[in-house]
Amino acid sequence: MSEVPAYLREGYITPDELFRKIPKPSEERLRARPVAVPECPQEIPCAPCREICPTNAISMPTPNDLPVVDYEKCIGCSLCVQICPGLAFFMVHYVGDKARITMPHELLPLPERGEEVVLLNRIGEPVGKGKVLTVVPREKTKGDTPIIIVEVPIELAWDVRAIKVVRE
Amino acid sequence: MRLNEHPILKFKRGREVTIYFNGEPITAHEGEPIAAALHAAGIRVLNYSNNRERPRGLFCAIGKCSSCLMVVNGIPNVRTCITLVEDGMRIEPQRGKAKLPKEAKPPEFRDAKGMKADIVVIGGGPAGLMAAINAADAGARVVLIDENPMLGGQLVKQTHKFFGKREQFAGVRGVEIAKILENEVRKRENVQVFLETSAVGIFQEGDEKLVLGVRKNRELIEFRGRALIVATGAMEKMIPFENNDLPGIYGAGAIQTLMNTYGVKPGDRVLIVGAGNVGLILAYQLIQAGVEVKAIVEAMPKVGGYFVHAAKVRRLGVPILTRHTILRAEGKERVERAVVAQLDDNWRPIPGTEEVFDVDVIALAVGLRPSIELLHQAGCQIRYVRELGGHVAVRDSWMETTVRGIFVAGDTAGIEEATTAMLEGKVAGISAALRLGIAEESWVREIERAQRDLEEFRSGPFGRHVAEGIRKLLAEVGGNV
Amino acid sequence: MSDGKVIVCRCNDVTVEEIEALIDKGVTDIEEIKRLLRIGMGPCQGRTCIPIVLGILARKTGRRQEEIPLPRARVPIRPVRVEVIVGGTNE
Amino acid sequence: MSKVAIIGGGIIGVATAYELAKLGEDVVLFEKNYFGSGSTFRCATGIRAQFTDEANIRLMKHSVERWEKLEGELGFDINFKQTGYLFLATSEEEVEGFKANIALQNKFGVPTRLIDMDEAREIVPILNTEPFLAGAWNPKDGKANPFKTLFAYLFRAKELGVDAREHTEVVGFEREGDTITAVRFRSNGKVESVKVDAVLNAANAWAPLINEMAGLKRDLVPITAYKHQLVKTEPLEPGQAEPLVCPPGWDDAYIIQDGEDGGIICGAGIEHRARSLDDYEPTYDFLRGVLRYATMIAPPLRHAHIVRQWAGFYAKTPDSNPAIGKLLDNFYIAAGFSGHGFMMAPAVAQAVAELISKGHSKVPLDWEWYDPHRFERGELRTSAFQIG
Repeated sequence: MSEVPAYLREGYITPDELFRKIPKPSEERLRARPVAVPECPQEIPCAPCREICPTNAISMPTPNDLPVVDYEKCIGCSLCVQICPGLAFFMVHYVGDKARITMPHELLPLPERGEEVVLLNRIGEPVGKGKVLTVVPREKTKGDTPIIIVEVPIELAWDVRAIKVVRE
Repeated sequence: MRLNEHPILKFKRGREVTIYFNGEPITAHEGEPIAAALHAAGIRVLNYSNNRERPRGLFCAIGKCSSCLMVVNGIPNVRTCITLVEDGMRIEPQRGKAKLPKEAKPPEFRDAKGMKADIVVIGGGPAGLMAAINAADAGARVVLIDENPMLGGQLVKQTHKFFGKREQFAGVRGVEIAKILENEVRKRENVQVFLETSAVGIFQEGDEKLVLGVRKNRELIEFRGRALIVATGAMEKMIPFENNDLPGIYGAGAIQTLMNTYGVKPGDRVLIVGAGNVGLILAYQLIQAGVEVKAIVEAMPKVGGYFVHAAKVRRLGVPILTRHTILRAEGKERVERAVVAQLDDNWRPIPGTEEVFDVDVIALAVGLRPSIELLHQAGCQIRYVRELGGHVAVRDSWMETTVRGIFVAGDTAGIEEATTAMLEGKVAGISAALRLGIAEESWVREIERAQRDLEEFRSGPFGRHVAEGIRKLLAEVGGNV
Repeated sequence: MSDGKVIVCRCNDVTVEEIEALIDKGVTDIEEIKRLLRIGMGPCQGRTCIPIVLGILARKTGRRQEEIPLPRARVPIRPVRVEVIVGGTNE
Repeated sequence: MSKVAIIGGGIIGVATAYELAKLGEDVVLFEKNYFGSGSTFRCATGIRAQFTDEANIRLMKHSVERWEKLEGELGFDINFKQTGYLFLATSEEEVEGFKANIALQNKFGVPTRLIDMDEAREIVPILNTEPFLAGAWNPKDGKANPFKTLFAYLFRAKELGVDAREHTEVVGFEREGDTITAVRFRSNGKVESVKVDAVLNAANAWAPLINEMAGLKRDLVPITAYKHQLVKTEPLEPGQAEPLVCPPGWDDAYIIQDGEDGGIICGAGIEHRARSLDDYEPTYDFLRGVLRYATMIAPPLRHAHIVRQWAGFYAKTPDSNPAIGKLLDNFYIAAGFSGHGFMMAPAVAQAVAELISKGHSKVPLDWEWYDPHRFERGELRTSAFQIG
């Protein structure tokens, strides 16, 4: 029983566990421009992220290997976030004391640009509020998945992975 | 309750009609089954069982389990999950065993309609569609039959995007893949499609095989072919627990059918049993339809499906309770509560760990088993192979079973993914055409290519398991061709 | 444990207890269990119940599932209205 | 106490095992597949005394009387119900034939009578009265559940000490002169043998193979397997077609409502010679043919759903009467029942057990009529009427 990794027991992965699998982007890189970080710790037969990446920044010798992003080659285009069937790609960008998280959002309602939304961590707990900076609807993405960019306090950069739209 | 808005799907409903439940008018839409219309109107109890008069509702939603029998226009034992509404229909719950109407004229004895082809493909899901496309391209005349009103099989209920490589439709939603494949099939003049047509039996007639087809439960059709490809998919498993037959306990596929095919909300609060891919995907689909998922319980110590599917629902607040099981359902005529408990290392519930969930739906996603009934009935050798989901037909690497001329593909050959189903369908379609002497030898290369793709797909930890199961079957027929 | 509420076969309302009791009586061939309890003989033709019965049988007799043959599948594999077989439904 | 081996775990073998154990004999019973797997579990459940010759009428009258007491004696619900047999005439000649049969049956105490179609319709509410002129009706005929009956006998037999072995195939005998001294059998791949004082061949369609193993000619008792099929509907409320209803003029087609689950069983004499002794494959011509007749007999059946079609063997002798008696000093046969084994079993088992144990029997079984040596003498009986 003990060999079951925590992420498979719990159904979510902590940043610590994640960064034991893949390197964490440097502070400098995170400030330079958005960088793609896959939360895909399990070998499954899947390769669209590698196939769509315009700069070959994602390495994956066979579809059953884990995606590893070369953060220096990554230009932050978000195509991997748009295409990923597992909705497991995110982009993080540090700007001042905020972090901008790019994430898929396949639920209704889709937030509007500028709307304040509730920030959810990896187990769906509300951890604060943040502003939606960008909304790319389904029709406009390359992978049929709507994506949004949300601004969150920088200390929540590695916690917030979903949002909830709350309207009166 | 009907769904109107959905982040992925658009529901096109037919003309409004009126049906009568116990004399009360209900609005329904043309093209939807009786059970879906009743469900939308909040009616869950469809009949009272034969021997113990227990209330029963929908369970499989695809005409297989007999849990939805009702009296329609005076005719008993009608499967309301696959019988479409008609204006003015009178519907009553069935209580115990049915009585036939006393008066009737003897039906006229008429010859059945006959259809001939080189290859008859049974099942229009990913495997059957690819089999038909490839067999046709290899030169065969193909008849494709499916019991549903639309092609695509389970793909039509799948709002998520598929894995694999992009040439295998990775990153494309199941619903979209269904449309793409359907267009490919419709484009080919040497493929004839029969929808709402069930294959109910296979009889050998010399070199030919007779597939007995029933269209819309009204018309008998004799399909004759020199080869058959059986791609009839899978069936949901059931598990024993107290009150496991209460209305409101559905197979995961039934919920997907209600919600994603007919746009009917299955309920308000759901407990899902099973954290394999089906359970995890279902949870996400329920959230997309605006239904609350209270928890997913899983007897194993870990999530059985892909981690990424689990992460998707966890971050939307759904707990996944590994090492937990359902003890019982409670409720008078329908599910009102579910009682769950933790399991010890010997799979026994630990007293004192019971937890009650207030739910009106319990979804069973405890695994699938191959739908091998036709193959079994036709005399194909059947083996139990755990890695492939249960009983499967012994077959060779060209997907031919032990009955010459009968091929198998997709979940029927072993529970796996839509991606592998499509590849297997391709192999079966081409090899059937080759074995009939229709296809050119060069098509062998296409089979080899599909086999390499299958091998690659199965090289990870998930696929290795399946590959092991297939090795067991191949060992029995003594290797390759 | 639950006085007949754990249903294995929906068509004939057969419970886990009934299956276990019959196996305890020495009836261990799936074809015999099927006929005595009418498991798999209702309108669903065993689709839901047979795997559960095989599981119980394997557990109680110490056999592996691989060693227990499936009961025969019969035509038609799903119920068909008599008039359809005869020649169509126009009355 | 002598050791008796019975070969064949169908209703005849199992019931005889029980009767022999009751008489204090030490019985070992061999079934190569599962109990009932031959013809018993494939039968149409009917029990009747409406035969057309004295021997069969008298035997079946006694058998029905045994059936009436069986449930109490065996202590097991076997769903025996006297719901009658209703034969229907489609021509005047047939009505005359019915009258003659009825007279013969009445003579031996079987209460058959001629009824009109109004009465017939009261008995079978979904009956089509139009095509028929009259019915031959015996309310004492009936039906029972073959699965439960076989197991009722088996459970009691085991309690009385019968060593009943399934999945155990008899592979040979040891014989000294005209006496069988031992039976060789294979179980789990291992061959063993058991010393015996007497052997009963109750293998029905397989009986010629057993005779051959005993050193007799395979066709000494010529038995041929004919595939007979049935189609059954899903469960229905009882009371809609309880009796076996049969117009013999329509290929011996019949319907009968199952006494347990209420499904309606449809049969017909559309027979095929079995290609081999595991040819149970149902045929398409039968499916359509039988349902055509069934809906002509009871039109509301058109609205029922069928759930299965299956085949079993009529193990037929040239005159369709069974072979019952002694073949060697201690080697007996009760086989070739030609479709009547289930209904005859209570009487035949009792008679054969008494014959083996005591050398004679008080059962009214006409040993000469059923003599297994009659075929080598070229002596055939009038063909027994073969329905369910």
